[in-house]
Amino acid sequence: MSGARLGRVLALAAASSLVLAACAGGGGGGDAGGDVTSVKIGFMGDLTGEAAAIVIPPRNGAVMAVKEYNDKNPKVKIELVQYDSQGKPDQATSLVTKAIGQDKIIGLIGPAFSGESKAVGGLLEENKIPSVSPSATNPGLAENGWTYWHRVVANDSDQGPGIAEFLVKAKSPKKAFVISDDQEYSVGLADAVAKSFKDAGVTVETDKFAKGASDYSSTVTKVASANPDVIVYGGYYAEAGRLLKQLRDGGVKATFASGDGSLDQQVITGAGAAAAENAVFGCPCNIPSPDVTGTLKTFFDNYKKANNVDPAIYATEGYDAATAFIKAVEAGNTTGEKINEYLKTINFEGVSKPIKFKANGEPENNAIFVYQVKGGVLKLLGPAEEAKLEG
Amino acid sequence: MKGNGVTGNANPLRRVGALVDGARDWWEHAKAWQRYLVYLGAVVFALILPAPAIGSFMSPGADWTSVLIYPIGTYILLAVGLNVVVGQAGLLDLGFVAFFAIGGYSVAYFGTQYGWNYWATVAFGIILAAVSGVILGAPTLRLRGDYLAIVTLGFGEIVRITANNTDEIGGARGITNVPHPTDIPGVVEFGLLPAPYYYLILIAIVLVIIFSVRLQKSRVGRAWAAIREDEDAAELMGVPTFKFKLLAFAIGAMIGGLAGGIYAGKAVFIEPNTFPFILSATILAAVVLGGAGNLPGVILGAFVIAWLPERFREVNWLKDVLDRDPAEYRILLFGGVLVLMMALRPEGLLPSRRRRAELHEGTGGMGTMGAEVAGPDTDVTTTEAAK
Amino acid sequence: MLLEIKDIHVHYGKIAAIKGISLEVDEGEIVSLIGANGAGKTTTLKTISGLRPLTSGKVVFNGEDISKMPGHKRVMAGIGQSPEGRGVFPGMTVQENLLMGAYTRKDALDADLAEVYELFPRLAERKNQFGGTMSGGEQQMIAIGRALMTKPKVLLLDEPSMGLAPMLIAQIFEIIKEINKRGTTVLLVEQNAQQALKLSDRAYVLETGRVVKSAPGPALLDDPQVRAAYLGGH
Amino acid sequence: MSTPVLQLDNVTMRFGGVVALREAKISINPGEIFALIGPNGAGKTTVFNVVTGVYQPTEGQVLFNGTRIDGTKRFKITKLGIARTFQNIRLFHNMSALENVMVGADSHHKTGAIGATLNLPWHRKEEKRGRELARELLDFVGIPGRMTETAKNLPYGDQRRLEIARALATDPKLLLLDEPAAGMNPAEKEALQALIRKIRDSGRTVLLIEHDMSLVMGVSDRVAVLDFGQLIAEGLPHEVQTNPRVIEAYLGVSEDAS
Amino acid sequence: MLDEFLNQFLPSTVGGLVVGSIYALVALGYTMVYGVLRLINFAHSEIFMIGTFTSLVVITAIAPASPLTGFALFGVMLLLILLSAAISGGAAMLLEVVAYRPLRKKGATRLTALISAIGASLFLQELFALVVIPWLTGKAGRNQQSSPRLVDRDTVFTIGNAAVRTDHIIVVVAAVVMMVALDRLVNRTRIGRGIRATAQDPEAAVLMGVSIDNIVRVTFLLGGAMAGVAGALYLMEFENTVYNVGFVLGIKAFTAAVLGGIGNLRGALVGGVVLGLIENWGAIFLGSEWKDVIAFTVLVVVLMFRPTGILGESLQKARA
Repeated sequence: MSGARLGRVLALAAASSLVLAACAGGGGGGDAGGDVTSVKIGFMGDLTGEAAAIVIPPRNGAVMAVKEYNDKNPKVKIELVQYDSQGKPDQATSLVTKAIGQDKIIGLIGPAFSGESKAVGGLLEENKIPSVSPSATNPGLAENGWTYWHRVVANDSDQGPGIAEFLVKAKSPKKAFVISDDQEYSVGLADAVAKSFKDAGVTVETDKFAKGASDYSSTVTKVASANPDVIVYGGYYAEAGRLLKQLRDGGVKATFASGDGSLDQQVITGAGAAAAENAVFGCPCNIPSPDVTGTLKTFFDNYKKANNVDPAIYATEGYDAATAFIKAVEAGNTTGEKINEYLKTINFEGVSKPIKFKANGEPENNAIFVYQVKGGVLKLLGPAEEAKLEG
Repeated sequence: MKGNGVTGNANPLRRVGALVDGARDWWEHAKAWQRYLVYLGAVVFALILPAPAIGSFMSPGADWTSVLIYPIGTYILLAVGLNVVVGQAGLLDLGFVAFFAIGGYSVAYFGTQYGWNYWATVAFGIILAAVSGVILGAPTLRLRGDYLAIVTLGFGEIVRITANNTDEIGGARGITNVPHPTDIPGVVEFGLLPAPYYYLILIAIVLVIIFSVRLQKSRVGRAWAAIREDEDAAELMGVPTFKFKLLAFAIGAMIGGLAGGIYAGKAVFIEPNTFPFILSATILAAVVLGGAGNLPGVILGAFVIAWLPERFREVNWLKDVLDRDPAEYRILLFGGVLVLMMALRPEGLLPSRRRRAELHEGTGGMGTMGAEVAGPDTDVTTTEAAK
Repeated sequence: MLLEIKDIHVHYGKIAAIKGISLEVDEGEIVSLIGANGAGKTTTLKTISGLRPLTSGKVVFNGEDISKMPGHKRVMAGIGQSPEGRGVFPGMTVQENLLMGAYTRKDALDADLAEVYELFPRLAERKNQFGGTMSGGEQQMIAIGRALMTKPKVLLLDEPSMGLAPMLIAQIFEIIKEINKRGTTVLLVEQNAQQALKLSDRAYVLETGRVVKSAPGPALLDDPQVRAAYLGGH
Repeated sequence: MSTPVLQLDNVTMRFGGVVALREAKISINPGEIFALIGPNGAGKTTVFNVVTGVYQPTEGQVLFNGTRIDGTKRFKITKLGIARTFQNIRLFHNMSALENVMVGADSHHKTGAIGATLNLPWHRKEEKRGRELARELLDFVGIPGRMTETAKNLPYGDQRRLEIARALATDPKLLLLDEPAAGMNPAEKEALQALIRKIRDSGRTVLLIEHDMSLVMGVSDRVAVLDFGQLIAEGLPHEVQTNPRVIEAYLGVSEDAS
Repeated sequence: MLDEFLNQFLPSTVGGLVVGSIYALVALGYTMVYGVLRLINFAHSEIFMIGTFTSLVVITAIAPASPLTGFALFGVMLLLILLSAAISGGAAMLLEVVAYRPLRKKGATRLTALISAIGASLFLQELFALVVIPWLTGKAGRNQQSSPRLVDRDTVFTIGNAAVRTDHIIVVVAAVVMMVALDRLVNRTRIGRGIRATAQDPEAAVLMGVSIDNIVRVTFLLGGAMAGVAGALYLMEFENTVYNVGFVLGIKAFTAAVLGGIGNLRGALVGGVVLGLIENWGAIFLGSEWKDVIAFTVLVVVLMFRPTGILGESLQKARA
């Protein structure tokens, strides 16, 4: 009865809406013409979600850099707008659309993770908004042909081999066991590590577990049964800590190594100081420790003063990403397009490393730094080429 | 002990209910042109909904049109689909997200690997979802309600984990660069701007509503209602109950698959974690919160559940009071509101009259919890058997 | 008056199952409710024991208005019931079923348990068998015995003869008489009107949720209308 | 004599240790009104459940118009032409009276999801026919003008009639009525009696379970008595009524016996 | 492949038994509530989570400088178990009052109750993440919280190549003891009879003077207490917890309950252990990432061939 009627009316309306759709387009670029006294730059990442521990430090670094710049009373001030994507691609999409359309940002620091970067890269490209991520390490990001996308960290294809080659050099293992959980970052890193090991002639066995699992006994059993010389886990600190503890409890004594996602003090609290001792971490990040010198020392002190904690992972990268934008604005660029052109040519000595971008947005310098747990704390051993394992 | 007939007072929701009843009475007696006017109004409203003027209030924190596509539009589409299964046929499905995933993956996979036309991939995704609905349903639909719930939950997880661990479809990395919908020359171009997708999803919702309403008013819908009320009696009146339950599963799955296809075309990138269990639970909550079985209610429920948390991110005075981002509290609030709503208005915001009656009797097709006083339903077959 | 029901109305959803029934049961009596299926007999019993909420009216027991008292407290107050379909707990042994009857009691049970076993020697033999595996008649015995274990002042029996062989029916009615003799008031709902009326001091005839007739049992037995409707019409 | 409409051939039905039906032999002829009586729990409803496919008999077979139907799916038995009502009314309570009857009528319809969605001609035709049939049947059982009312809001007697209309909508050759008079007042019973005859006169066979003796005696052509799962008597109403075994088992132990 | 299997079989079995015992304890709560109310208490996983945090607080407060042994260990474990059981049991009772009782009184459907349960589950998780955990530990609520070591990982004995450690024995023994205790309580005591009676026939139970409200309360208390014990054992074994620790484990435990035959206490034990073992054995062949898929597939297959689970439903029908 009324259903059929409803149908006909709605079908008509639906058809007409197609026509409207054509006109209703909108949203716009972030052109800010004329005399500009202030510009907006966004920071996007997981600020309150489960992986916030990795995003808060670069956020703090970026905030610091912008504040230092604004304190100098420049002609064009920078306002840093923070977007909490919770690391979710959907969230990031609608936030970016808003950042571009309403807030009219002219550049974006972030998104922090690879998934969200994949989701919003196209949008940024379309709207000519340059982005510099302090922490997204998925290799595929550079292969999308995006010209507005950049990052200041080495990708997992560099990180994985970095870790593997370092371990081969330091431990000359015959057999390696590579473990990952089922998250994107984890799988990518583990695959890269496994491949480098194989290329170096090391036998590799692998296992994988679900992210939410807490009982790794089957993985431990596999590792124990394989009896490897080194174990590499690609993944985040929460799982790394639990895994390391259960491995050691299960009587596995081989060297344990992991990547940037696990490089956090919580891996030690999670595993227990005894189990974590001598664990090795590779990271494309440069985390200053209290004993550093020079510009890093200044950064360390300022960061600690501002945030009451030691700088942690990607803090320096966040600072450097912000600095890249600051330098562009200082040079008189106030539109996304101009800033992007400037970024193509940028070359400065960042806190973390020298900052210069390749044409595809990757950093010129893809150094991997090696850390090791010593006496219950993470210690920077130096860049992978120079670092020496202790114990 | 409060009887069924004894109603409490001083419940503000009840007054809302009375208002709704009034509107419904009007609707039932409305003339044809009056109804047309309402349809027209609804459509016009939907067409101008993305207007920035509305958006600045509805979603100050994120792009309104994008929010209208995901989560709002997508949730509505999914909720209308799940409503077929839960609201109309009375089957409890806790793994609906699986079909959403299957639709999404089929668009992403066949689009990127084989370069199929987008619309073809959507159609294929819908078929694939329907087939998986049948595959899931055939062995399990004979199970009792709660077992069905846990089995569907398991199925949802199996689909997600399998996607996560299968490299052929991208594994945990997901699939990037999913093609946008093919442009319709001269009419619409699907790029990165959200507006065309909004209208696409709007058309999909409208079509699915028509579909759903027509089914409901047909032999099929009557059969579902009969199954929900008394499965044995329905079977004895010549309703092939198993076939119709399977049909409900397949149709719900198709709508889920359609939603997945549209989603993937817009999102460009999908990964297994886009399809977590909690999404199934959320959609189910939307259906029940809105009033299972009643389409306007289900749509309202989906809208509220999709929109409220988004809106809640931007309540500035809360930011000051809490000294924290209120966005952090939105799931806490969501959970609390669910508990509260179910206690105050267990039949949902806008229940169908039939459904509300079922709930009041405690015979909503799924039986009651052992209340202090048991409901009036006695199972004839079992008591007979005991004799 | 031990039990008094005053103009009760009961609804299932919107359907009225009972439309104003009033009845009285005096201490020591056996009172029957007879009537066709669907007349409201079972609902009346369930309302008395608190399994169904009242729409209006009053249930007075021992001089106290118990209309709002929850079901389990009515048991403590002294209303015992053997429900329709017997309601034996299938997964419990006979003994456990009987002990369930004494659920609310804190006093010694042995004597009462012995009395039930004396009334139903059959149950004593099958103490440890599961309720669900017993025959219909045995289940009926459990149900009645279990209700007796609540030490009721008034015992509500819902169709105790249902599904029983004639031999057993006679036996059950004997036992009801015996129970009554030992001092328990009985309110009986029966299909088997003939037997029930013979046993009862008084009886009420129910039709579509109303009392249409009430009189001493034997008087009804001779009532032509009642005979026509419930006793086979000759 | 023509083939019996329904034939129970030594049907035994056991539940665990309980025998609900013991070697029952019943044969019902076309156009008959056949009543099944017996005390509660004697196995009458079990007969219905065996005939309609709810239970599969432990032993024996059920023949409908000469074809074996035990083991056939329930909805298929309905399609073959057997419909029933229930002892405790099992309407679709929250559907309208019209919809209830249409569910029955739908058993012979074919429209699926596609036809309904596209509103195809045959779907419209079926809907129209179903609605007309439902109207006619509501009229036939004597409750016209109650079409849009929700089933559970109907008075008890009307609900019984609605159940009959719903069953009739499946176009049964054999209609099983399970205590149709339960809960009816004398006037309603009177009308029911007429209705049952009218159904028979429309060319259907009726199998009836009933406690109300005046109804049974007034309407049935033949009566069978079940006791304790066993068929103890069968014959014309007055024969059965005077059978001493029946009186003992059902109508009450004879006066002098007590 | 066979080689690998043989090599890993015994260690996997030990691991499966340990995690299976924890599944089983959590499953008891689901199965009891289901038996009495026919309700999937979705928030039961959060009751387990509360148990882990209670234990975390206790262990942190005791803060053993080194792992304990002997009587000290026994005493502390007992304290841990009792406190966690008490707090979790109390929380479960509170949950019932807030989230389910109002619905029960209105005669709402189980679907409504399920939504309320999902709401309560989310609410409790977030409440802990945002308020309770920061308040208890002073750390960010969404992070892993680690506990000091209570029990040394000493190998007590070995079977083939499988080392059975002190902590394994504690988990399995404690779980079995708790289950035997619960089984006795339900089968031998008055209150247990009340629970079984309510599960089998609520109306008849009321006629025996059983207060359904009371029984429901006790059911939640007992189920919650078992989840609390599971929480204590979990924390002792895995030494960390997080606000959403219950989510995956809860689904597994419910699966175990259904697998064993929901409503059946011994079924929960069987289901939990079977699930733990099959998961771990399957992981040898397929890899640990397929554990959950294995678990759910086993569930579907079992239900297809035995719709009432391995031992069948039982608080209602035949005895446990």
